[in-house]
Formats: sequence, C-alpha cells, structure tokens
Amino acid sequence: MALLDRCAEVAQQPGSGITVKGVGCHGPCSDGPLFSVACGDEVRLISVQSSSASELAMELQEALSRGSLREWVPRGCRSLDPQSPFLALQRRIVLERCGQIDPEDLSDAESAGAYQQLNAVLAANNPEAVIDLVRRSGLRGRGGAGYPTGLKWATVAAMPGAEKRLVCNADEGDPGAFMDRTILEGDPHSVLEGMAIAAFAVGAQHGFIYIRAEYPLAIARLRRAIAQAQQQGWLGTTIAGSRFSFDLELRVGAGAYVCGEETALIHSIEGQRGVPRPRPPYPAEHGVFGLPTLINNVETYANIPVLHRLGLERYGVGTKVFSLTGHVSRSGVIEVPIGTSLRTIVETMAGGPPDHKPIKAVQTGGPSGGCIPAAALDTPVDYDSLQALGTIMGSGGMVVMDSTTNMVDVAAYFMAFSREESCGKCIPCRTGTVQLELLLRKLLARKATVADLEQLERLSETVRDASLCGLGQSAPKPVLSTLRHFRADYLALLQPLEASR
Amino acid sequence: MPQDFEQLDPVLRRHQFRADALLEVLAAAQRSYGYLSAPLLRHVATSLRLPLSRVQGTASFYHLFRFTPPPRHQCLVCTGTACHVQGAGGLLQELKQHLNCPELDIGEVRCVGTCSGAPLVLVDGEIWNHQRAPALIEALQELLQ
Amino acid sequence: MSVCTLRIDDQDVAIAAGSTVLQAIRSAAIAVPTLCHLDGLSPVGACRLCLVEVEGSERLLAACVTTVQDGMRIHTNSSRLQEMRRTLIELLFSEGNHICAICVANGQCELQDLAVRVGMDHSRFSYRYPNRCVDLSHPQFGLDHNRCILCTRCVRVCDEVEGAHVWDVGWRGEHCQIISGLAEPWGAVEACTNCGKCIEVCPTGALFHKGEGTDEKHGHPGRLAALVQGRSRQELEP
Amino acid sequence: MSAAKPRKRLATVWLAGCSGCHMSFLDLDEWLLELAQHADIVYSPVASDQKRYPPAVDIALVEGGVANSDNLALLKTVRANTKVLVSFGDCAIHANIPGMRNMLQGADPVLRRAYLDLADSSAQLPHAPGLIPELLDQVLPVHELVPVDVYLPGCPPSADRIRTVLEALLQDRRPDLSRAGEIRFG
Repeated sequence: MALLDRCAEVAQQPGSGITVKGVGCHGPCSDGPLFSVACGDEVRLISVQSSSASELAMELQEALSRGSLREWVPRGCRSLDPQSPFLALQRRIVLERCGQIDPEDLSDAESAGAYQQLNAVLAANNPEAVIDLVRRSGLRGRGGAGYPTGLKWATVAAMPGAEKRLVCNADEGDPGAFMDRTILEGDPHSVLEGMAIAAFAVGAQHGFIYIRAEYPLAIARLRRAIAQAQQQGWLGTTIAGSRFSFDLELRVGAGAYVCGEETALIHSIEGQRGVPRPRPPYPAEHGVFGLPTLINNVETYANIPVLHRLGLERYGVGTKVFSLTGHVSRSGVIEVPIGTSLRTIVETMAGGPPDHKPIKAVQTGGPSGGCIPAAALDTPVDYDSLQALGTIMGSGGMVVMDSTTNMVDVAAYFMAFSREESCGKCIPCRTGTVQLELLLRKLLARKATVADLEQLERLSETVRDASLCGLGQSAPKPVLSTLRHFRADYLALLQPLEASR
Repeated sequence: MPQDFEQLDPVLRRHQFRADALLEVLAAAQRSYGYLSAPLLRHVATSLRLPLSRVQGTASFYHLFRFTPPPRHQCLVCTGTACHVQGAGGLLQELKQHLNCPELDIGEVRCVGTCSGAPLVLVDGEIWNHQRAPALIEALQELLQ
Repeated sequence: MSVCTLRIDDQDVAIAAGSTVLQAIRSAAIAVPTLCHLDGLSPVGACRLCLVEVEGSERLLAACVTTVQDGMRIHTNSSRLQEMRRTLIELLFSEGNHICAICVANGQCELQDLAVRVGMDHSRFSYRYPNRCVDLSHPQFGLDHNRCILCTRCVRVCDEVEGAHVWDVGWRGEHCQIISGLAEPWGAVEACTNCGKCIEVCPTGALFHKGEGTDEKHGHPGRLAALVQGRSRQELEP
Repeated sequence: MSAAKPRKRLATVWLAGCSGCHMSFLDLDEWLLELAQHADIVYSPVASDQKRYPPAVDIALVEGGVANSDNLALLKTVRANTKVLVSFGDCAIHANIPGMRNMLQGADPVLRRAYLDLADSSAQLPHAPGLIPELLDQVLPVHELVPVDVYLPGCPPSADRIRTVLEALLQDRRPDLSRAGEIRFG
C-alpha cells in the first residue's frame, strides 16, 4: 500500500506520462510484493525484495527523468522472467484481468472488456441459447463437487414460478485455498457479470453473494464493485436498456466452514444457524426463502463471461484455478488448462520442495479431499482422474508435502478441522469426527493397536455413509485416502508388539 | 434499565427489521459495541421480533461472534493447511506457554488465504507473515507494554 | 389420490403418493428404529437411524425425509445397516453421560431400548464423560444435559406446536447443547408456558418432571400425533 | 452337563463397583449348588478366602470400573491368568456411577472436591503412599484396558442373566445374549 501511494505521488507530477494503479493479485505470491511495468504491449512483473517504498519511488522518479521504463529494474528488485514455467505454462482466461485492471475502478474494467458479454447476451435476448452454450461447454461447478453447470441452470430455468433467486458461494473455506479471494480482489466485475448473465438465463431477479468474513479486502472491493455496477446500470432495473432487472446483495458470513454446503448457506443467508438439511428438495426447487435458487461458486460465475467471449471452440476444455502452497519453491495462484498433469504443476511450475527434498504427497480438496502419492503425479488434473485416486478436484487448494511429512498427522489435522466445523446436527458427523480424531491421536501417541486401526477404518466408512451432508460424508476422506496410499505411515505408529503380529 | 443501542438503529432500518437480516445485525452490533452482551442480544431479538433462543442459538453457531468483552490485543494463529505444515501448531503452543496475559487473547483463525506467508498470525487484524516463536513472542510483549 | 407401489424387504407395499418411505415401512409393519422423528413434528433427518438402502441409489437415504416413488425397492435391515445403527447408538452413548441405573427414564427410555434392539452390549468407542450441567431452575421441570441426545424434539414441539420457542440449539458440533432463552436458566425464561410438551416428547430422561425419581418418568411421545391431528381438523383450540 | 468334563476354575473379581453385581450373583440361590458341582470357585470376595489371584482360571466375572492403581494391577493379573474374562455389570462396561467423577476431569479435582470443598471440618487431602492406592485420572471400563471376551450389562445383571452366561461358558459355548432384556443397561 505504501508502495502504491509513493509511486502514485511520483506519477501525479505533471508530464510524468505514466499511470500508477493498484491491481489485484498477479499470482506468484511467494515473490511478493510485486508490481508490473507496462510499456506498450510489453508487461514485466517485478518482485520487490529489499527495497523500501520511498526508495522505489525515488528510483521511479529517476527512471522517468531518463525517459522510458522499458529496461527499468530498480535496485533491490528482480524482474520475473515471463518465460519461467510458473508464468508461461498458465492459461489465464478467468484471471486474465487480475493484475491488469484496477479492481476498484469500473471504467478500467470496462475498457478491458467487462460487461460486454452481458450486453451482448441481453441484446440477443435468448436465455435458452445461454444455457445451451454453458451446457455444451461441459463446464462443471468449480466449488468442489463438479456438478454440470449447464444442467443446474436448465433445472432452475425449468422451475415454475416467476420469482427465482441466484446465489454466489464465496464462502471459500478450505484451508490452503485462496483462488476465489484472488478473483474477487482482482476482478470482481467478472463475477458480477457472470452472475447477471446467469440470472438472465434462469430468470432470477435477485441475487446474493455469500462471502466469508475472513476476507475483508474482497468484501470491500465487492461492495464497491456492486455500487459502481449499479451506478453504471449493469445491475438494477432495465439493465443495458433491456427489460431485464437484477439486483445483488452481499451477505457476509461469520465464521462457519459448513456454510459452504449449499443448504447450510441458504439457512445462513436467511439469518439462521448454518445447519444443512436433507436434500431433496434441492435448492433448484426450494432454495433461498423457499424460491427456486441457482447456486454456483465464484470461479464458476467468473467462467461465464470468458466462455461467451471465446466461444466453445476457443474456450476448449476450460481451465481451473489452483492455489499452490506447502513445501514448494514458488507458491501462489495459477490457472492451468484442465488436464494438466500434477507433475507439471507441482514440479515444473511450483519448482517442487524448496530444498530438493522429494515430494511425498499432494493434497487436493482440503478437508473434503485426499492425498495423492508422488507415484501418481502424472495423473491429469481433472474431475474423474482425481476421484479415481480417492480425492477430489475440490475448489482448487493444492498443498504439496515433502518427504518429512507424516501422513497420519495430516489426517489428524483435517479430522480436527472437520470436528471443529461440524454443525452438530447429525450423530455420525458430530460424534464420529470426535472419535476418529481420538483414534488418530492414539496412533500418533504410539498407543494404538491393530484393533484400533481396524476401528478407524470401519468408523470412517460409517461416517462417510451415514452423515447428513457433504461435510460429514467427506470428513473421513483424508483418513481413507492416506490409509490407501500411505498405510506404511500408519503401521509404523502401531505399538511395537502389535506391529509384529 | 434497558439500554437504547442507538448505533444499531440505521442498520435495523436499512434491513427493515427483517428477521433474515439477523447475521448482518449481529455483526453490526458487535462492530459497534465490541461484543454481544445479553442486553444487546435482547435488543436485537425484540427489534427483529425473534425468540431469544433463536438469536442466541444463531449467534453462538458462528465463530466470529463473542459474548464477552474483547481483550485489548488479540493474536490469532492461522491454522490453515499451509501454516500447519510449516509449524503453526508448535507456534500456537509456544505462544500459549510463554504469553499468559489477560490483555492478550491468543487464538486460532481459519485460513486467511494468504498462504505464501505461512506460518502467519493475525495481530489485532493485521497479518504478520513468516512468524517464528521467539521473535513473535518478543514482538507481542512489546505490543503489550 | 394416486398410489405408489414399492417393495420393502420381501413385502409389496402400496401407499398414497407423497408419503414418506418411513410411512411405507411402518404401514408394512416393518420395524425401523428412529429417534429424532416423531409423528406430529417436522422431520429433520438428523439421527440417521432410519437410513435404508434403496436400489439404484448409491447413497443411503433417511426414510423419514424421503418421499416414496413408484417401483422403489428398499432394504431396511441389511447387515451393513445393522452395523451402522449399532455404531450410531454407541456414538450416542459415548458422547453423553448415560447412567441408566440412576435415570428417571430407566425402563422407559427410547435410547436404552434402542441399545437393546441394536444388540449393543458395550461401546467400542471411548466414553467422553463430558462435564455437563443440570438445570433445575424451573419450578416444575428439570433438564439434565448429561442425558440429552440433541434429537431436537423439544425444540420443535415448543416452536411448532406450542408456539413459544423457548428452546433452540446453541453452539455447534460436539459443543451443541439445547438452550432456553439467551442460554439462561429455564426458570428465567418468560416465554415458557409451563405446558410440559417438551417433557412428554423427550425420548430420554433429559427433560423430566421435578420430583420424579429413578425409573419414574413416563414420557408420552405418542400423544402428540393425536393433538396435532385434532388441531388440523380444528377439533381442538390451539 | 456330563460329569466327565473337567471342573472349571471360576473367579469373581470386585473392582470399583458397589458389589451389587456380586449380590445378584448370590441371588442365584440354589443354582449356586449346581454351579459348585461343575466349577471350583478359586477366587471371589463372596465365595473364597483366596487372597491372591490364582493361575489358570477358566472364567472370571469382573465387576466394577478401574478406578485406582490396585484395580489396574489386579485387572492385569486377571487378564494374564484367565481364559474367558466377563465384563460383569454396567460399572465394568462403562464405568457407570463410579465413572461420574470423570466429569470433573482428573483425580486431583475429584480429591479436592471431596476432601476440601465439601468437607465439614478438618479439610485435608488424604495422603498415604503405599497404603491408599492412587486414584487414576479417570475411572475406565474394563475393555478400554484389557481385551474382554463376554459383556454382561445390567445394574446389576439379574441372576437369570448371570445364569444364562455361566451355563454357556461352563459348556464352552459363547453365551447368546441377543434376546431382549439380556443386554439392557441399568
């Protein structure tokens, strides 16, 4: 922030000929803070390492007096190689404007193309065509479950009744996941535009964005973006001169992971305890305030404008945004084509563990996902391949673990998470997670027997099969997947006497 | 004597005293008054025409609502996955061991989504990246003085 | 009214469309255990004891909240379901302090009966022995949180039938507990009409009449259905 | 039962419980005479003077939870020297009434509550190492400490239920307690 202010001061001087603006995340967070220098078409990312804001501003002043910024790399800074795999292997279509535009300035977003697709869709006035495009694109929900988006839209559109609701799930709660935060902070208008197009397609008049309170910057930028979009007539009544009206409300959570589950989210929007309920009825039929409701997550909506802009062929299989963390040399947010191999992502792009230790596992899907062993790194990252490995694509959190990691500890970590976040409504999740964590702690304390290990496995299956909602059903996944791929870690912790049996 | 909690009025009016605004109203109430006291919760319940147990049950469901006055300073250790694999658990333990002061609330926070700074802590709402126990304890002790 | 025919275990069952699978199962006189369900209250599908296998569905479905469909084939008592039900009952015993020997509901307790029914002779899970309290602030009634299994029948009967909404669920996960008012002593909650319906529907000894000793509580969960039915026919003033 | 069969060696053990299960055992009345024809009672607080738990016991009925160091040591001896260990009554199976002190979370708070907070006069913590066994932090069910072969719940289990179990075990059968009423707690 200080950096932005100082540079802006320099730029404001008459005749500087440059613009300085705050932008959203560029991606390579581990090299931050970052700024980019754009001269003509050439954009360079510069990582600030040991330079202070005032030093930088002074250097900027000097560089300006010399003329061009084309070759400028200030002292204490390093220019990032655009050909480095972390940057070059990405396909930034959803994140295209992140890091390019000022997310607090609608006109900047508009000049980069924001709301043009909404405009075109409204002009064409053919909701069925929109749904058809989404269906044929094969787009699947980016929030975790991977339900076909087009089918969901068609279902809501087909529901009787004039009143419908739209919800954007921005309750990004998986620990180690921050893709949606990146989108919301870097290019909130892409989400608003996607929501407006969706609302038009399914016939919804009112929408909610449910965002977790832990993201104050994203909340502030969303509020601003909504206000600006309303002012410019991209939200509200008779949008872009059409007969379509759509209003948006921001709802801020209060710290409850389970509210990412759609029925819990609905209850939370209604001002109740964020407790899931059995489905059916599905939200498409009985959602917010009992009305047919379309719920998609941030990244799914952000895919809509770009799908329209590129068209089916150029959009191709689409992309997935991941946040890369853990034992990696370069962490941050990346967007890659679906089907990119895990190895490409964690070894080539992220550079593997920093001190050349071997990778032991990659965790995807957070507390609802599982751990992929190093031996399966050549798996293409897509919904079905990951499911076959006992994990899920999830919302996009990807945590790399090196050979020093104990997978039982990882399983216990996630189980503690699920226990704390269980809403407490159904017995298997409320109490099963407590008992599963106890068994894992017993293992870690080297007090467990073979019988305890069997119990762990059996109870995991019961909690998976008997729980009411997705949180409970997937809470045992980190245990089951590590038992499947890293059983040796468990056996090594059994009582010495037991291990020899 | 019933308190009037005037600061809440604009929020209540903006939401037209609708029951579904309970979370927004509670959040605003906590922002204005620091925590959700019993009189404040009663005021919210009456204003939104909700049963007391409904208000209490909802407020207590969410981690971010508190029912006691906040301490002067707060240090929340992020326990997200990235922070966990970089030693957040040990960090939390050390803090609890070495800093026992009623002025400082030591707790946990769910992933704040800036994992490149792992392990990180939130001190009075501000993110401190790449923390190690000795330096952090020193910095917090300084803060407390 | 249209009718659905379905096959439950080895019986063919015909039942009005729109009925729940649980109604169909009961109409065939097949015994499936339930705890949170009570005729007369809205279903919540929380206890998971009535989970059944439905052919063609990967997931187990809670009979109390699943609507019948024509041609459904349902299995209510496979060994997998039996094992699951025993596990659920054991989990309930492990999370509270259920000391039947000194309980007002001993011999009249739905949880105790279910333990027998699922063949639970001990719990394979370690007991948690939570530190819970007893609320005796109400002049006529008492609440012993040690015996509460969070079925929420009291919450629902007070809200849906009595209209007082004294009770709700507070906190979450393993820390959930039934609360009255602002988690205050029951006796301090003005909304309570002293109707005693919560005592009648409580499946265990958690809610009881003061003065009842061991084995002396007699709940009447069955009366509720008659009351609700009577009201719906406007035979009774609410 | 054929008389040719070798006589069983039977023990009954009393840990932290009220001895009610043993009273129920005595309620077997005249069947005790029949029992005596098929088994030697080699260790029991109600039917034997033996002070040390003997080796090679066939069947042991263990009443009570495990509350102190003596209970624990005895239980380990019992397990090591017994073929079939029966967890006998609710205290053995889930700590029951002795286990209510577990809610105070630890031996120390329990002692303080009992000997200091609730004392009428001369409040003092008992301390006699070697004489008074140390309390464990929690009263635990038998099966959480050693493997158990048969569970016989009830507070106390009725004489009929005890007989059902013993009859089966004397004939080397596993008792079938699945019939209603036979595994009821309380």
